[in-house]
Amino acid sequence: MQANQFHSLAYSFSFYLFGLIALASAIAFVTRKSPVAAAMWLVNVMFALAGLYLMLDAQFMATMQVLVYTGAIMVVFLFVIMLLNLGHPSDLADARGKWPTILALFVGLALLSEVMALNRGNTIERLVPPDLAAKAAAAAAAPIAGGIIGPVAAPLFKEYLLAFELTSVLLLTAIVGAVVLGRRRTDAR
Amino acid sequence: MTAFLSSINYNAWILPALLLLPIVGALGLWVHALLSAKDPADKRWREVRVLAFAFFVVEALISLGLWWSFDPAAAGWQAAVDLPWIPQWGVRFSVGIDGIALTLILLTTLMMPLAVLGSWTSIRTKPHAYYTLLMLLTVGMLGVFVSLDLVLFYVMWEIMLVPMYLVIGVWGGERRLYAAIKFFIYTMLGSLLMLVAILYLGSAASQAGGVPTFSYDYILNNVRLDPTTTLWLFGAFALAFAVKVPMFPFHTWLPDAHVEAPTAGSVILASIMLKMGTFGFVRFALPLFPSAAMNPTVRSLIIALAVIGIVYGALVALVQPDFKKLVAYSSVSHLGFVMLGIFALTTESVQGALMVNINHGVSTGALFLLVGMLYERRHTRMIEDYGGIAKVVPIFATVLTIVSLSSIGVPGTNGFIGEFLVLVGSYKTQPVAAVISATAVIFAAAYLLWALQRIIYNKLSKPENEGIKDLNWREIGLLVPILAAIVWMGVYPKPVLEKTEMAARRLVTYVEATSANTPQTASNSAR
Amino acid sequence: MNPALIPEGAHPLAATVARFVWLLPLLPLLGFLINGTLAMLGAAKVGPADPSADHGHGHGDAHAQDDAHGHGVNGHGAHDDHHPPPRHKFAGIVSLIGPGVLLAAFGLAVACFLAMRGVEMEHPYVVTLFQWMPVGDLHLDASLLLDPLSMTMVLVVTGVGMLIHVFSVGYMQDDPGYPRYFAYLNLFVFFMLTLVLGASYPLLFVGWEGVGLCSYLLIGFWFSEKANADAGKKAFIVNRIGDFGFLVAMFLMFANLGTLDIGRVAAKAAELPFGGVVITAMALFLFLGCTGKSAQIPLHVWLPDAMAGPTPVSALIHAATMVTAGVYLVARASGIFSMAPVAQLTVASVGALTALVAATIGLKQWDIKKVLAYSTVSQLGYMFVGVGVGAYTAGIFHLVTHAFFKALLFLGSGSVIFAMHAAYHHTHNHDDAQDMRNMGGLKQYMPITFYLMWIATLAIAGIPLFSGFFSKDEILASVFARVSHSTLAESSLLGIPGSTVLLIVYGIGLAVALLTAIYMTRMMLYTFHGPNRTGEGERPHLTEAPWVMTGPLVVLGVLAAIGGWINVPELLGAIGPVGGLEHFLEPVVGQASLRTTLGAPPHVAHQTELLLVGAAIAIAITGIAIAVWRLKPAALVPKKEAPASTGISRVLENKYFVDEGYDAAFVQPTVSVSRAVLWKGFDAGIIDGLFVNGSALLARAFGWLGSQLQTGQVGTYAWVLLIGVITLLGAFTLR
Amino acid sequence: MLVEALALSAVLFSIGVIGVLTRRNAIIIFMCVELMLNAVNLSFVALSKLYGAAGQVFVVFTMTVAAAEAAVGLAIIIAIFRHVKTVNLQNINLLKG
Repeated sequence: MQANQFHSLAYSFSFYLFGLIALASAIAFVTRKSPVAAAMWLVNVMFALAGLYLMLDAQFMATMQVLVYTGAIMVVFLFVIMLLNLGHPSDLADARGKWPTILALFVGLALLSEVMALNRGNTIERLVPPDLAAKAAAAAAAPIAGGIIGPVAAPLFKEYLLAFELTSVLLLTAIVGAVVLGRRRTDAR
Repeated sequence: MTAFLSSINYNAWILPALLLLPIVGALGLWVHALLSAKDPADKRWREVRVLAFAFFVVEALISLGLWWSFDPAAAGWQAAVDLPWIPQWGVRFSVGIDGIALTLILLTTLMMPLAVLGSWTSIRTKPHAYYTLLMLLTVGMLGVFVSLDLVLFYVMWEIMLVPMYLVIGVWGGERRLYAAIKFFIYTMLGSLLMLVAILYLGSAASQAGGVPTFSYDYILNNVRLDPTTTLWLFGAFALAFAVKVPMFPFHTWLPDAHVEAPTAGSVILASIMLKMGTFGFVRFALPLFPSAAMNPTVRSLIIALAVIGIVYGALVALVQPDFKKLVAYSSVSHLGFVMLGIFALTTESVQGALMVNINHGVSTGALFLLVGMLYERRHTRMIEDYGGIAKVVPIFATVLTIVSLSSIGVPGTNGFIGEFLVLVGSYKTQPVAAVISATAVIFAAAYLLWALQRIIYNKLSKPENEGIKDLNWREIGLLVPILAAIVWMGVYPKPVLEKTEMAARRLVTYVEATSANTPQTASNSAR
Repeated sequence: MNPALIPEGAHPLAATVARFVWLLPLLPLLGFLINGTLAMLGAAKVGPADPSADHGHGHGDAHAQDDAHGHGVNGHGAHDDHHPPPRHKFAGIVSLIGPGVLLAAFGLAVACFLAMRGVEMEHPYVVTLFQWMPVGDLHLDASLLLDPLSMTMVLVVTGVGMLIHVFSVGYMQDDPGYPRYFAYLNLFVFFMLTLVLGASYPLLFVGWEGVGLCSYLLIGFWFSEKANADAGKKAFIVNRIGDFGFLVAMFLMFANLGTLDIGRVAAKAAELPFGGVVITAMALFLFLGCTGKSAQIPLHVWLPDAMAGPTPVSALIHAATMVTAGVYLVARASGIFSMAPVAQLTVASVGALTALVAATIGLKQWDIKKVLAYSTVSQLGYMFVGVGVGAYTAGIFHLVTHAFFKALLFLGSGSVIFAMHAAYHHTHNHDDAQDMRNMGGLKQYMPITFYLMWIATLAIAGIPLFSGFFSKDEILASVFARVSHSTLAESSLLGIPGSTVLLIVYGIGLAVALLTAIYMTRMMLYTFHGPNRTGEGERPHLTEAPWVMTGPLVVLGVLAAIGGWINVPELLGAIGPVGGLEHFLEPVVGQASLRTTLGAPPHVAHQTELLLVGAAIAIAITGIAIAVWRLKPAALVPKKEAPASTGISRVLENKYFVDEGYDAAFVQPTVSVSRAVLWKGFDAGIIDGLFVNGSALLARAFGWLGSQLQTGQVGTYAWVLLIGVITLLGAFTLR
Repeated sequence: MLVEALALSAVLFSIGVIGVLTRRNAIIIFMCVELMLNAVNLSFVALSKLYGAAGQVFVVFTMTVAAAEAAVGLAIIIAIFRHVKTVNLQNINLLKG
């Protein structure tokens, strides 16, 4: 990446900082036994990611990340954990044995190395054609026309309108489904 | 008649109307089902059968006009209609008929009312569903005969399958589920390969012309393929059709399906659905891939299978204890004649094959109707449970004798004309096959007459057979047209023959010419 | 010779009554339709609207019709009621229509014949009714061909047929299936006329199979007896084996000659290489058809069984007309046969062999109809010898005279059986009314029948001046004449020179003449002479049949006596016009005959001929003498007291065990192989079991294996999924 | 920074995978899935700097789907919990046919 002209040291520092927070919180998240603790660590990951989004010029996404993920989804998770009263010790001892964990680590590492390998080498070259990189750099340097929302909103309501509308149907279905599933049946069983 | 038909512009709407009408009829039955939901069950099935019968009579009557509006001397498709359907893929609602399709369409529309009459009193459960399925089946069957677009053809081909599956599976005999699933999977297996071949042809056609198309005519005239591909595509089509025919050794679904199906199902299966296979060979497999079909190895293989089917079907029929199964195996034998006639590829043999097609539809359909009538009275299909019943049911015995004779191919009945033409024509190109097949005249007489003797002749030894009632007026009425057809086509087959002559002759000359040249060429002279 | 060259309207017959020739088959067809309708109306009880309902009732109805068909005069049925049942309600109109249409047809035939006498019949008269099968190169018309040969056959069929119809009015009077019987009989005449008048081989084949069908229906007329139904079926199937040959012959014609028209085939056949493979195969396959229809070895087995039908049927179909169709066919296809001497020798040899075998069997039969049946087979063999050696006129001549005397014999035996049956009926005796051991001394009870049957016997034995003498002698003379100087003598059969074959055939012919005289005399002696073995109670009831039955017998008796006059040999030129039939048939078969005899009429020295005739007469008289001398009717005992025969008699009585042999060699193996190997083994076992259900089983097995992977543990699924992802990604990475 | 963002995304994703594989608590596994979704979102956002805002549009969709999934999934978990009184997946094998 030769885009160092707009990368101040502070920028880089913040970037790595958020990255490290995300990483550390994620590791903490998977290792916590208590669901509540895990959830809190996950919230932390999401906040860090929101910061990264901000730094990647996706301000709208950063907002959404905080609002939707941390604000809505994770709250739901916490509600459910509380609702089911999952603080019980028998539920806490939920990790698998030693060998499965080691194996899982290997699998994760293998996956990681494979993804990295795919990102490296000629794969990334193919992914990022040179002129596109230059164009992107220029675009990034120029002030964004139409504010922050415009570039996201335009394709969303033009090109992807149908998909967007379909997601609304999906949400409706999910709402109905959640209500039906969550309802305590009085008639049957 | 012709003037009247042209004054109402008959040819322009008849084919879509024939396809649409059963759908309307099905909707009508649905409405009736809703309206009569509160009625007692007894009243409902009595009403709905009348409605269905009236509907099929109307369908038959309007289709009859084709007989006069069809011009046997004209070369192209007749009564053709061509509408866009799925423009993105170049699929069109393209229909039209030639002489071969004409005879089969009329066979279909005329057999359907008789099939309904045949199940007049036996279908009492879920009558609306039953008759609706028969109507949808009619759409599929007619659709297959009229389609000039490969995708449309395939859709119709599959539409046909589902109602028959349900008819067997719901209203069938004891082992109906086994038979229905066997029938479905067997036929499906073949037709899926055909779908692949159709898609391949479509893409080849798109490449050749630049626009996506599945048009039969276009593919016939413009698609050139290398010999290996042709062989594979022919194989895919041929398998689908061979299962449907059914050719030996793909025939084992047939006895089960026939035996378990209700009477109307058996009649439709035998009269019409088996003809789809042979029709497919004549319309698609041969003209589209002449070089593959006339490849000496392929051709001898198919002829060998046809001949084996003829003799084998007859021999196996000989020892069946179940009369319905006997008739089913006799179908294998008869359809072998059709295949022999088609692949012997002389004008006489192809004409004969088309004739056998129709004859088998009439005679075997009638045999199944008669078995159904007997079954309704005694609730057994086993030959050994009968004997000597000619005494108590003389009308039935007379009709059964006449129909059996037609099936045997006794001169003066329709059966003779077809078999004779097939054999005489086949001998010119396939002498050995023709001579071996001719032995079937002996076996056919043996199995049918033996069965006939054990059913209607001999001593009336079983007391439970003494109370069998003879045919009633409805049954006599439904058999009379069949008997008339048997005699008419046996004595004066010319009207039928002349309808199919042009198509048969073109097929022969076209396939001969194209297979004699390099495999890739397809002359424009066809159609 | 080529009929196609003469347009229909230009033929001299077109202006005569012969243009109504299409009425000939139409009249019996009309009779069939009317009688058939009456039969249905009489027998039918239309069922209730809902056939499945109300099952199990109606036993009373069933019994009302119980004896509807089982009742006959053949003596096998059990009859409990003393009084004859009331006649069929349509009996009157049926008795009018059944023989009536035949009478009309006969009248028309006679008119046609007279018209034909008046014109030159160089070309056959072909009447095209409509296009039948216009397909490709095959231009088949429904057209009738009237020439002297078919005229002769038409006269025989309608004439003898009419007499037998009249006889049937009496014979079948009490049968509940009376209209059905006449319907079948009319239908038979229709098909027989189609056979003889058909102008193309396929149309001839229509008649050919049609008469077979009627034969099937009439043999099984009393179908409630399994034996009768069996016999009918056997006749049809054996005939179909022959028909297979006929079909193949037609394939050969169409493939090699391009036509199936009788006249064109004859013309084109002459262009094929003489004695070549094609023409020989054609002739041999045609002859296979003939062996089926005319009951020649090896397909002779059905005819004796066919005696299960009513006796007039045996007379009409199984003696006078249908079984002679093979002879007619050979004569009709003389253009083909004369081109293939090997086939001709085969025809003659098979004919001779059949004649001999049947005659020997006839020596030991006890059933009066069986004797006549084997006699028929034997005489048919004679006819084939005639047409086989190219003496078509001789063959046809014997066909005509045989029709007279054999119809007479059968009707006579029918009259005997009728009387026997009536007698047994009165006394409730269930003995066999057809067994000669139960007869004896009937001449005093039925003198008319007795005298007439002796006339026929003398005719068939070949006693001079009776009809059989002329025809039989002509056949033997023709064989002898062709031993030298003919195409037959020059060719060979299975390595044996043709002249030797012909000499053997001639020898067999003489032997058969001797045997014929013996067994016919035996039949007459046992039936009419000696003491009566019927039984005390029955004897008073034995009477001559009514006039409606004896009338036709008398007419046939006259014909059997003087029928030979239609073709008197030169030798006896003094007693009538020489070679009448010969001249009449000359346009049809003359050319073919001459081809066999190398262009010159056969010639035998006068001296030799006299010698041959003398020998034949001597043999006939010897035969009768031997029979009278050796057989002792008085020593016979009734059937139920007769001991089982042994040795050669047993073999002959059981017809050389041919039926049993065929059953063991063909029928049983076919059925058991079809059942055990083809159906149970191959169809249900291999195709359906192994392939169809086997593949279904395989799919199910895989499905079961797959289902074992489903532990229900989501964690396991996640593991499997991820390992899959890693593998896939690895494949991408390591590529 | 693109490469670093992508790398982080990969690492987070792998951590999510390890979580799914090692944990048995249905809710935590669910949360691991959410983590994986977030990792993917990060890739989308990072790459949207190169390819334009379409990537962010996809993130919107992902979030929507994640929300829907959370709603339905948690509802299912509650429903199951009512039956078997546990969220430990080892004790749940309703999927076994």
